[in-house]
Parts: sequence; structure tokens; C-alpha cells
Amino acid sequence: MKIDSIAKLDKWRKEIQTKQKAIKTKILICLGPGCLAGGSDKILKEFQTILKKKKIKDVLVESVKKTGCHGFCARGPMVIIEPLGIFYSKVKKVHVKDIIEKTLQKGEIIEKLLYKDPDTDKIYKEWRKIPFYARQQKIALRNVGQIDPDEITDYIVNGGYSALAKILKGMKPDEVIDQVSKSGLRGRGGAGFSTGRKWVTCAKAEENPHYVLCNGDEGDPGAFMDRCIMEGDPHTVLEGMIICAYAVGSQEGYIYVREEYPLAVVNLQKAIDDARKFGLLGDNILGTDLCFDLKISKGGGAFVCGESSALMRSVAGEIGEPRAKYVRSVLKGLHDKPTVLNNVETFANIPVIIEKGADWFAAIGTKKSTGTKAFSLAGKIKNTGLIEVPMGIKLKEIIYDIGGGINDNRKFKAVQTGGPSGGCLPADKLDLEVDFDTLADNGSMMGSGGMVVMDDRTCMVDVSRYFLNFLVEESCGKCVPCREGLFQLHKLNEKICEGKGTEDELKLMENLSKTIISGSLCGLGQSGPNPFLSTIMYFRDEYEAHVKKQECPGGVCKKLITYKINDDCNGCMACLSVCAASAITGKKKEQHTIDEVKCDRCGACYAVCNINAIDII
Amino acid sequence: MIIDSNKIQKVIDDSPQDKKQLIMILQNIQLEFHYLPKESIGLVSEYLGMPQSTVYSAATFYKSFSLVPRGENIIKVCKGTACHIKGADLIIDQLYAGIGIKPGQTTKDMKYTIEVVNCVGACAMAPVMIVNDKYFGEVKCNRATKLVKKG
Amino acid sequence: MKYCFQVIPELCTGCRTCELACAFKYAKDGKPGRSRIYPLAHAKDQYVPVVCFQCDDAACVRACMFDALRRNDETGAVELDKERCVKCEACVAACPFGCALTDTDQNEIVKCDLCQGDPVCARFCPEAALKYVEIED
Amino acid sequence: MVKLQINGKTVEAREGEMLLAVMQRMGIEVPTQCHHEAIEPTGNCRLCMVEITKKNWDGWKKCVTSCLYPVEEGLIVETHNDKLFEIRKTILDLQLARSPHSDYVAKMASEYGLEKSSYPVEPQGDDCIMCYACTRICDVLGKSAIAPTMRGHEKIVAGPFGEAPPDCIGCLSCAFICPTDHIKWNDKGNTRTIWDKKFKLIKCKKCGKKTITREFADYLIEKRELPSEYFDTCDICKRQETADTMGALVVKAREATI
Repeated sequence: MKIDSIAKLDKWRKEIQTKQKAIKTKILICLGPGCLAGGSDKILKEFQTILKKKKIKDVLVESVKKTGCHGFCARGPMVIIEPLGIFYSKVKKVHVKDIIEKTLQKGEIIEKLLYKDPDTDKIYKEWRKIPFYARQQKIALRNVGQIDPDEITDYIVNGGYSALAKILKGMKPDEVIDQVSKSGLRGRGGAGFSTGRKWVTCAKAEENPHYVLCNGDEGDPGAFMDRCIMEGDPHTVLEGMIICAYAVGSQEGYIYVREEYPLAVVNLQKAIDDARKFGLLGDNILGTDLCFDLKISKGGGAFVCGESSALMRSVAGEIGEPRAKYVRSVLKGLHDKPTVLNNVETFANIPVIIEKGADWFAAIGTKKSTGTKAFSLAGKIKNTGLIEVPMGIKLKEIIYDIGGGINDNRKFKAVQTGGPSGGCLPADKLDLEVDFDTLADNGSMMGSGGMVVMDDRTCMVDVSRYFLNFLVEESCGKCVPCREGLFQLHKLNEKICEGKGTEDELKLMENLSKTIISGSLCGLGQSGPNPFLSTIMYFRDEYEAHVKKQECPGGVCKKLITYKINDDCNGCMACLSVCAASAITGKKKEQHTIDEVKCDRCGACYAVCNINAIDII
Repeated sequence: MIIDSNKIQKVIDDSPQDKKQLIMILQNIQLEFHYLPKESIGLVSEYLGMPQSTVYSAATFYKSFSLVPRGENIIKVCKGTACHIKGADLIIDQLYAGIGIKPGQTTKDMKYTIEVVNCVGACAMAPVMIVNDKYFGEVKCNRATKLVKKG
Repeated sequence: MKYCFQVIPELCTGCRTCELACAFKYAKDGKPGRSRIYPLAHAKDQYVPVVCFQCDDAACVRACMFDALRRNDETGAVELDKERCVKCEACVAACPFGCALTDTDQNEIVKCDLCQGDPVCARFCPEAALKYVEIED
Repeated sequence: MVKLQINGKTVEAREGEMLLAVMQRMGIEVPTQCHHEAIEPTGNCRLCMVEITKKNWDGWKKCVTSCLYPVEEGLIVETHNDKLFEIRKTILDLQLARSPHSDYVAKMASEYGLEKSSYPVEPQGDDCIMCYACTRICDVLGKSAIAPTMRGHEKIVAGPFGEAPPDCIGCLSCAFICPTDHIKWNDKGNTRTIWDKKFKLIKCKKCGKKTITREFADYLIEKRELPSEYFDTCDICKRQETADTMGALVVKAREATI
């Protein structure tokens, strides 16, 4: 069925609304990566099987909905029952029968499945009230976790494609751009370039054709916001791109998705096929003159392809080596034609901005960084997951109020933002307001929004080594400073981790970093030394401990630590069984010992010991 | 392992004959054979009318392509930031102890291949291991080998 | 204004002044091997000064894959851009008259460029067998 | 025409011209490795970096590779200062570690006071500085027989699978353009070897002198529509042929007038 006019779209929306009203209760089951690993697909099937046999008032098989990531991954798999918003977490397949019989049939709450705040012991029935959710404001993620990403009807019933209808009904392209400019929206991919300015430049470019590209190559380790949007609400990305195409006069677009996100590819493809089927993509969209079509381009596992010129070469089927961008890619982009490249989250904001207006959006966040930002919380933090908060929120609000603080109530050491191009911020920066400029002023960056929290058991020299290793592997190898510079920087960093570094080499590293930053060809190299520079800026004492005293305060660097079993050991044999070096000896129920010579410091024993009977010295 | 060139040709013939689709065609071949057989480089180059070196260059630039046969079961250990600080290395060590191969290697019986991937975007459940597209979160290192063998 | 380089073999006595003049201009030591012009005997005591014809549709220009040979419209000469030349010798192999030459001493391609509009060979030819003359368009 | 300032001097340049070209015209020398007129600039070596600013940039400066940066009206360019010296020196220092046996790198580095690298030297390191001149010239030729393969520090220039490149025609352009003479080749008898591939050299049908490879000649014949007989004889014999043909004409003309 082709929806060939705006009136038909409105009519269709009303029809779906009426139809969906019949389904009073909704059981939302998160099939995001986190919950999926916990077996949420099995839970979904179990619900469907039982409900097929059972007749319950207001509950149909269609009530069971699979959704994208609901955010609170630490508590997954989760089942949410709407409209009451009952939040069951850490659900297992065996619980399904109980949920159906007690909650759905009798309206009883199963308390043991509810969320209990570990600090206050308060039990929450409704998800919206949980502190993790209460502080959030969702714009880009508005539908993620709420709708079935496979159903275009779910998107439409929640107001989807009405922004598109709005512009087609009565906004000129420059009016659309005007709204985007006024909203103050800045690119969510990292650099924070004004989206409106990008669109204006492309729209005005005389060369044709114009392309619209969506960057879904979320390569930053520790970030998964874009993944969740592409998987959980693919139509919002499409709608954002179609609006952009209208504004800049484009007929062809690509979504570049990383290979590591297979589900995102599947869901996006389904969305594209559906949109095409209903006349929301292709020729004469909604019966107007607008013609725009989209294709998915799959990346091949190269971090550097997140860089715009490399991404464009990759879309064109070439190797993803960046080129110097002295002519901006918005003018000479894909196939050397004017191209708008925005990231997934940026496009996801567009429909809301059009719908609610630039002023509404600009009022959220800070003056220079408007709106909200999605972050992925990971690392040694209690409430790992996906969040969206207004810009300007303090780091500590994110980490403590939403994130629930550090695992095992250990001491916070640092938070890494911005991925390999970003940096680590120490405890005295927890009062920082999170926005593009503040983070950059403090030696880190917003990046795409990954936040990895580190506790006192993390070694910052090791963290720097980790990122440099990553960058050495991911450097395309084209220009000398990045290829050779990062390689040497990593080697020197490794020496420090082994306790063999010298103070002169530290100085050499700092000097080398300067050349890599100003001498490299693309953003990967230009920001490559950031992990090193930000850790040495805030944690110089740790570097000095490695260099001067051959000590690793974090207890991580293998060459500088020894493992010892203390008197708490109850002889459970757990450590012995994982010791690949056969360095642990001891009888059952007797204290074990570690042979320091044989021990290769892999740390497996430490990781499996449940009673803290192993010390790192 | 002997791969029938006709089979490769068939995969190629089903793809658009467009230089811009080079990476996609290579992906399609890999999807079918789990790696890029040597012959495929020449066949793709012929099909698209581009030099073999260009095809080979792309096949070696992108990490997801493998030019050597891979095992029946692909084990991916995530080494994203979150997984790193939560002990991804331990999983790799334990897998080495358990099945005797390191990342990038394949067991002699062609049963397992271990690969390290840079973040699969499931950071909230770090450390993460993926066995044939099945995700395992919060992997305890001493259970890694068991999880792999169970599949 | 256009110029044309004329060779009048009838007047050539084989004195080799042209060769020397050219060699002196382009190689300091004046080794005749560096000359771009070759007075060659075709019969006993009969000579032809063989030099680049600056052909209209020159094989050397066609053969050069790197666009290093281009016509100078002012002098009418096909000139070699040394900065672009990679010395692949395609021009040498292609020229049907054997007039793109390799200077093996210097490992360079040498080619007559009519001395940028003042061919020294013509200037020094005692018999006026070589002439650089103005022609009508 | 565009007016800009380089090292305090105002110069005019054609629109679209790269800074490096203007600098070279002015006689300003900056080191370059990957630059060659016959190929498009790519900015691999980063040695030709200059610092640019504009009046309205409020003192903000940025480093750009002059080989790739087109001239702009009002641009203020500095080609030599402490920062640029440091960048160039560090780059050469890094190359010295990677290519410790290269005379080419050693010579350039010594101009920056570097006798040996500050970094751990890779004794196995080869002379390839990854300037891509070879692959770019092969691209211009239209063959792209060799290409950068792998990535990052592992990157090398090679044919597919490190074997003899099927598309190579043995023209030697890559070897000739290579600034460090890293690409090895040899001609022995009738055979030329490069990239582990063997080629037959054309033998002049008159004197037997070896000219270019059969493959290269065939490529030129096909691509540039050149008559194949042009390639049968060597330049010396062709010159003599020319003399003979012209001489015969003179004789004929003389006989006609008599």
C-alpha cells in the first residue's frame, strides 16, 4: 500500500491508533545486546507460547513486544508492563509463567523482580521513578525501548513521519535549515560542528548531485548509543535523513554501518524496505515532488572509517584512507560531490526539532551545547547502560545519581570520555558540566558519548597503553606521524608499563605527541596522543611511580606486581583450577600458595576468588 | 581446503557489477565461505574490471576480511575499553589454556577461530564474548572455555 | 607569430658543428653524446642532420603516460617537463625517428626543445643547413 | 589571480595553485619526499608542512601540508619556524628508526642535526618510507599493479598476496620514482625482473639492443594507439633509418633536377 498523500498518512495513523487501542496491556521485552546476552529472546518466546494457549482479558499475543535497548543494561534482561510501567529486571525464562499468572492475570506485583536501590533499599515498581531513569530526558532515544523496531506502524503511531509531513506540507527547504540552525544542534559524532551550518553549505553548493550520509560507524570502544538507535528505532534515522535530503536537495543517501553491528543492519534494512513500500522513500515521497532513496553501506571493521573522508571513500568501495580536507567534505564529499554527513544520533534529533520547534530544543541544555546527549555508561559503575541527559549536567550526577556510583563501592579514579580521541578526567573534575566545549577545555572530548568509569584498581598508564595499542592497530598507515609516531609512543608507553621507562623517555613522549597532533593528516592521528596526554596531565604521579619506583599503584601492570594468597583463603580450589601457569598449589580446604616464579601474573586467580583472599602487591 | 571457483563466481554474479560495491561483494563472499578464498581476489577483479592489487588492498585494509580459512566456530572476544578494564585479557588467556589458540589463530581441526574485536557495543555487560553471533555478557574467565564448547 | 625549424640536408657537409654546439649548451663538458642532434651519414660523405621533427601528432607525446611531454605553442617545440618525467623511456621506444634520447651518463631523457626558441645548432651551422624561420599562420 | 603573503613577501598566484608550487617558484626550500609533479599530491610525508593564518583568525594558526593546500586570498604563510622545524625533525627522527639503512633518510635527517634516531631502531626496517609515489605513478599509468596493502605500521606496498603482480608491465616507473631506491629490479640478458616478475625485453630487430618490455610496448600500442612497428627497432637504428630515408629523398630530388 503506497501512502501517496499527507492526508493518507494522517488517516493511516488514526487507523493504527484505533487498532492499537484494543491492545490495552503491553509487555515490552528488551532485545538489546545486553538483555539478549541474558536470554531475553527466550523470554519473549516463552511469553508468546504461553499467551497463545491462555486467554487473559486485555492481553493478547500481540501485547508482547520486542523492543530495542531500554537502557538499564545492568539490570537486564528486563520486562516492562505498560501502561502501568511495571519494571521487572533480571528476569529469567522461569519467571515468565509467574509474571503471566500473577501480574497479568491477577494484577499482583512480584516483588523479587522489582528494582531495589542498593544504597537506599528502596523498591521501585515503576521504571520512570527509578533514579536511573528519573534524571534522564529522552529525545534521540525517545522510542528506543518503547517500540518494536520492525514495525513501521509502531513508529507512526508514536508520531513518526509527522515531522516529514509537516515540512512537506508547508516548509521551504531554507526554512527547515533555519530551524535546524536555530536549534543550535551540534554534530553528535564528536567534533560538535553546527549541523545547520553544514546543511546550509551543502544546500548552497552549486555542484550536483548532493548526497546525504549517515555515519553509523560507531568505532569508539566504549560507546553504543548509535547502535541502540539503529537497532531500536531505525525509522527515526530515516526520517531525519529524508528531512535533510529535502533541505539540502539530495536524492541519494547512504547509511554507513559497522560490520560489528549485524542487527543494526537487519533492522535498518527492514525499515528501509518498509518505508519504500509505503512511499516514504523513493520517488514522489507522500505524493510530493520529493524523491530520495537510501542504501546501507556496511563497513569492514576499520575505526578510521569514522573519519569523514575515509568513510566516504569506504562508501565508494575504496580503502578507507583519509585525505587531507583542505576542501571541506561538505563541498567535496562522496564522489567529490557536496555531501552532508551526520551521525546517527544527530539525525535522530531532527524529527523532534522540526516537530517541536527550534526554540523548544534550544531551551534544553546549555547555551552553546543545546539539547540532550546520549551516553553509554560502562566500566566499573553500578548502573551500566544507555542514558540520555540534557547537556550541562554535571559529571557526578551522571556517575553517581544515574550511574549509582562505583562497583563494590570502591574509589572513583577517572572517567574516560570520547573514546580513543578523548581523555580521562579525574575525581576533581566531577563537577564539570558536560558539554562539547567544557570537556574539550579539560583535555578530553565529548566524542560520540562513551563514558567508561574507572576505579582505583585501574592503572592509568595501562589505560593509555590500551588506547595507544588500539590506535596503532587502527591507524591507516598513510602518514608518517600517525603510523610511526603512534607506534613509537605505544612502544615507549609499554616500556613504562614494564617498569623500564625513563624520565627522559617521558619527555620524549610528550614532545613526540606534539608532532603527532600538529603533523598528522586526519583526526585519528591529530587526537591520537590524547589518551596519553590527558592521563599524564592528571595522573603524572602514576607515571612517576612506574618510572622511578617500578611500582604500579593500580595493581595492573603485570611486570610490576605479585599476587599473594592471604590467610582468608579457605582452600576452595577456584584459583587453582584457573591457573594456566600451574603456579598455585594447595590442598582442598587448606590455604593455597602462589609460586612467584611460575606465576605469569595473568590475574585469573584474583578474578575468580570470591572472598578476596588474594592480594596484589 | 578446496573451494570451488564456480561457487565463488556464483556469489559474485549475484552482486551488482559496480566498482562502488567492491566491499559489499567481498563481504558476500566472506559470508558464504567464512573467509576470502585466494581465487576470489582474481574473480572479483575480473568481474569489476579493476586491478587485482586494488581488490587485495581492500581485503587487507579492512579487518573483518580474512584471507585464511577460519574455523567452524568463530569466537570473538571484545576488547573495547569497558571490556579491557573488566578483564578481557583474562578471557583470552583462559581460552588459550582451554583450546590452545591465541587471537587470530585457528585450531588444527578447524573447529575454532579466536578473534579480538574492538568493541561490539555491548559495553554495559563487559567483558563480552561472542560465539557464532551468540553474545555472552559478564563472562567469568574461568567459564570462558566452557561457554565456547557449549556454543 | 609562428616559427618552424628547417633542415636542409642538401647543404649539410657533416661538419658536426651543430652537434658540438648542442652538446656544449646542454652538457658542460661538451661530450657529443649529449647532443640532441645527430649529423648522420646516409651514404659516403653525404650527411643528414637528424633532429626531432616536433611532429604534429607526436608519438612521444602519445606514449608518455605521465603528461611530461607537451607542446610549447610559442616555439612549436615538444618540450620535456623534467619534473614530471620518470624516465620510463616510453618516448624513446615510441619515437619512429629515434629522436627522443636517453642520456645514459646522466640517466635522463633528453629531447630537442629548439632551445626555447633560439636553436643553437641553427645559429652555429656554417652552411645554413639548419634554419629557424618565421612562417605564416 | 590571488594575492597572499609567504614569509612576509606578497606574491601572486593562480587560483587553485598549491602553496608548495608558489614557494618553489619563490625559491623557498622545504623538504619533501612524497611530492612529484607527475602524480597527485597526497600529503603522506608531512615534511612540506607550513603554518598558515589569516588576518581575521585572531592570531590562530594551523599547520597544513603545502603540497595540498590551495592558495587563498589574504593567506599569511610561514614556511620556517621553530615549530615547523620540530615537526620536520621529529618526522625524520621517526623515519630514521623505521628505515635505519636508508642513505636518503639519513641525509635528510642529518640536515636537522640527527645522526641517529631518538627512538628504538628497527634493525629489520626497510627503506620504504610509504610515500606511495610508486603506487600513485602506477595508478597514473592506469595499471595499479601494486598497492598499499595491510594497514597501519604493518602497511607495505606490494602486489596481491605479496606475489608477482599480475598487472605489472615492467615499465620501471615505480622503481625510478622511488626516492629511496627501495624497489629493486635488474635486466639480465633479455630478461627484466621487478616485483618478482620476469619480463621479456624487446630486442631491436636490427642491432639487438634491448629496449622496453614487450608488455609495456603492447600496453602503449593499445592504450595510445601507436603503430606497433615503432617499437621494433631501437632509437639508434631508427635515427639511422631516418637519415637513410631523408638521404634517399635528397638523392632522388637531386636526380630529378638533373
